[in-house]
Amino acid sequence: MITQEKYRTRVKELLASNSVKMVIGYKQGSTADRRRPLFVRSFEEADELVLDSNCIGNLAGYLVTEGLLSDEKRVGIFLRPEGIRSINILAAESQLNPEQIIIFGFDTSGREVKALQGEQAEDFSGLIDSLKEKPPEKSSDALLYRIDQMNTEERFAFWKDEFSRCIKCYACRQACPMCYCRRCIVDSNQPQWINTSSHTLGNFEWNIVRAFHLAGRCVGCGNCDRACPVNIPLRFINARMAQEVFESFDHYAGTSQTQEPVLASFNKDDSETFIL
Amino acid sequence: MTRILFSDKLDNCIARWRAAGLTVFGPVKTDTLSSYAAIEHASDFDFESVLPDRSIKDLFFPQTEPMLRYTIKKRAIDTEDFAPPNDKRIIFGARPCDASGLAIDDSLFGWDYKDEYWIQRRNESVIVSIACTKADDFCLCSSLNLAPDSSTGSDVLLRPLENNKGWVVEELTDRGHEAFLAIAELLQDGSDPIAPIAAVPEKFDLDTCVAWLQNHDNFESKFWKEISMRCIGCGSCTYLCPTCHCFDIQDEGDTYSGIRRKNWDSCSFALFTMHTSGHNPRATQSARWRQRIMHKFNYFPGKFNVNSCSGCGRCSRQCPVDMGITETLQKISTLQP
Amino acid sequence: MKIVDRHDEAPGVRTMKLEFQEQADHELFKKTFRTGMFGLYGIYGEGESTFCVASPETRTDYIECTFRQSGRVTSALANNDVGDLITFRGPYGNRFPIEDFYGKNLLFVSGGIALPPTRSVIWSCLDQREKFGRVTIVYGARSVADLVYKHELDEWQKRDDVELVLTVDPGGESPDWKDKVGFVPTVLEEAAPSPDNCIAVICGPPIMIKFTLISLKKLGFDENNVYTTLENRMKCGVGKCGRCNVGSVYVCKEGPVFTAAEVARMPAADL
Amino acid sequence: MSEPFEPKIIAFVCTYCTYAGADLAGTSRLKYAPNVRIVRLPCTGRISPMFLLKALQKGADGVLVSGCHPGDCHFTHGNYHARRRWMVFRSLLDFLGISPERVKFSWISAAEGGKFADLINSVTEDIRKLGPFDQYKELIRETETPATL
Repeated sequence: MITQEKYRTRVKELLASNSVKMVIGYKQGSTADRRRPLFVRSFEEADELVLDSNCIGNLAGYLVTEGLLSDEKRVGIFLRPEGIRSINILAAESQLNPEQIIIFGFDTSGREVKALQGEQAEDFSGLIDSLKEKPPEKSSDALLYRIDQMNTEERFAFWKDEFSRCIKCYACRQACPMCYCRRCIVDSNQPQWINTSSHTLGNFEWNIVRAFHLAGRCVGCGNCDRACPVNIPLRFINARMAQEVFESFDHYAGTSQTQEPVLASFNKDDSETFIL
Repeated sequence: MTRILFSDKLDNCIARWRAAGLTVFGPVKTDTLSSYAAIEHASDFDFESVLPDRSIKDLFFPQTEPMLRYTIKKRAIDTEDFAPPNDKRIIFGARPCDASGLAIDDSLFGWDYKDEYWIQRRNESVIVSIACTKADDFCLCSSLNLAPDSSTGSDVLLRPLENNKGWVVEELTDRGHEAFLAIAELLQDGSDPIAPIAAVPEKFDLDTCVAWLQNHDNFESKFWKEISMRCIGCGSCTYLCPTCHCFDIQDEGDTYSGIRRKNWDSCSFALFTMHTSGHNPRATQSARWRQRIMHKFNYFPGKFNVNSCSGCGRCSRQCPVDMGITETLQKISTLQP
Repeated sequence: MKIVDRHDEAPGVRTMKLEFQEQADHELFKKTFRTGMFGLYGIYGEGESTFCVASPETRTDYIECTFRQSGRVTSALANNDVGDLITFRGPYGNRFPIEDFYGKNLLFVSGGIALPPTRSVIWSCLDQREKFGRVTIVYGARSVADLVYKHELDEWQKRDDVELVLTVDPGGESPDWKDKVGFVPTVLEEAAPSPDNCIAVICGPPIMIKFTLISLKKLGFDENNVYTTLENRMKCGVGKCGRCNVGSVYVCKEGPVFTAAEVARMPAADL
Repeated sequence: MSEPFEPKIIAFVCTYCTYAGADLAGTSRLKYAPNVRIVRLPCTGRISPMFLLKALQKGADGVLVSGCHPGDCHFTHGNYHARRRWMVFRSLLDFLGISPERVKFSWISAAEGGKFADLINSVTEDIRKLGPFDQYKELIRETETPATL
């Protein structure tokens, strides 16, 4: 509550002084537990801002909405640490100018909400470095444990079953702040690399491609996983990719605005034990 | 006195229907998802959930369907059509909103050119709906001149008994009657009281909304941009919708052989209407959301005399950013016409 | 259908002449085809692409079509040669009510790659020239090279029963260009054809149609005497797939030919 | 009697090293398994994971990717970039149940005709042992069958 009030006041200050043209935050959704994105441009809207432990969606994707930042005015946004990492990646990939982004950082533990110190993405570098130092917790998820225990054929059968439900609504893509391409590879048809149809093969291919394009870029915000209307556990795939780049290349996505994209850079002595 | 199908006879019914060559479908729930699927035993049914995550559309208009196979030879092209399946089916336990959705799409697929994929499946299917005794915050049938016990689109309507031990049978069509002849002797006469149907409060006044939508001046209202600002442009509302019916046709294969398929498509996608020249009639997400709402409540009823929405609420229930038809129409109903 | 002839009209724009393989298909086409209708031309493995039948209803021994190579299907079509087979679905859609034009003056306004649909009407009328009054054609393209049907433009220019006004967009003229320079609506207003007893047929990119409709209104044309075609993206062609919708109109069934009055009733922003 | 299984393997190779190596194997009259179809590309850096997926989509039982040794790339560091991508892609395929045994990577220089022949033989043998990629082929077959619902 205190954080929410503090931030509401700060949003109003910034709006009043014309320091931001809009603040992207959360408001009450259609059920008690749901929060929906809110675009604050007035004091009345600022009063609708809600900040609590149910504010889980990563809002960073809205920043790359066509034309939003082209007037070079500033935009405020409520972000968790993962969201701040997304800003760093978007900046590193030249999708936005981080100076235009005023961050209302917050994190939650249990139902508790705490504000994060800082307003510009770079203010949070200490925090993100400390997150990187903390080895990513081994997920205690029973399902993931089961997947890891499977042999290759069983894993294939597992994912085949999961992907057979996919309807290719592309909610995973649209919800992801990193999927900003104007024309996604599945929308390009010359050549048509993967099948657009939503049969299991096409779904399998789509999910491989999606995960690969997010390798080293995914911050684990969980937007895709929550957006999936058929409940495919996409989080596991992304997390495995993040783990792979962390272990192989010491890469933790979104540490800074100048971080080189992991798959667009290399190290001469990268591991190559698998190469014959 | 009414005719009653007691739940303990359901396994028998299923066996009879199966013996008569019908495939039995119904709401099924797994760890991950609920949908309408083929079942073998009464215990496979899920009558507990408010409604399945996936709509009944899946059984009539699959997300991807092969239309024809082509084989290219030196100076000739061979093609072979894929016919829609022609097995007889009974869909037991459809929700009235899903059944109404089928009736809505009948008008489109039966208009002018007859869509054989849809029509054949419809002709081979008996829809046995169960009136809802449960609803959630997202249900909105009552706002659309429908109700938890609407019979539109159903061949048989079942009303749950208060003691939860069975259903009162109401045969609505010849097709429904015929399917229930096979189990006639398993039905019993009785006068057990019917459970009250679910309370679905009216969420907006539809006539007010329609009047607003029909006013040409509102087409370019600022409202559209405001309401759709957080829309991320995924197609999940359209894909889970029982009445959304847009599709794409795609060839998969190479220059020797392959398959032409009919796939779901969505008006939410930017590329849906994009011309090759780069011109896009609906270039912004707000224009696309406006199209969806207009199509459902203005254009479609203008042509087919029925709203293209049966009030299942799936669009709002699963929207990643908590949008949906309910919110939009609720807001519209408060606007000046 | 078999490709029996093909030639390039402009950079990236090709015309193909197609003949039916099956007698029954041909008979059906002869019976149903009227100017204004469109078809879905396809290559198996690539898909289908929608464009008009560019040949007139007075010449139904074959189908001519003209298209710009820009997407997957049109590029594949362009890769085919004389003797190759392609598919054709159609003719679909409505038509220009040519009989209603009898005894009237005709004004054709067209831009760029939209001459093919106009040309179908033009020849349908010129093939029975005596039934119509004055014929005026205003045609423009981005540049001289982008003008299509150059031979026929020459032919029309030479005929004294046709008035042809050619124009290219500013900057698109070649050193020896003798005709007009300027956008089609502007040139049309300069030419100022009389709206009396006149039917106007306009085809072009959406932006041209938009401004030409305004110009025609200025010139005093009645909305009901102005016809245009909407060329929306289509997949099924039979009123099912939903993508050609403009407002409540299924362009594939109720179009592609509309009067300006009908267009005015559609939501302008969705065109 | 069913025919013995002959694996179908697609090799994506860089033109400067591995393709030249294959050439050398040929001109040296080295014998190697005929199961591999070679697709030649300018550099391993050009070999997108999309190609590998396409090969599987078209029914390959295995895929081989090969290029210049580190430091030898004609474009200076195309193969370094490729190496990172392979590492990640391989791990992804593994997690999703596509055995890394079916997607192999190697460095073969223009001088290594012998290594090329040996590699083709050993890869072919490995895949032969794994058997046809039935799980993936079942997905392909599903796309060719009529809708069941």
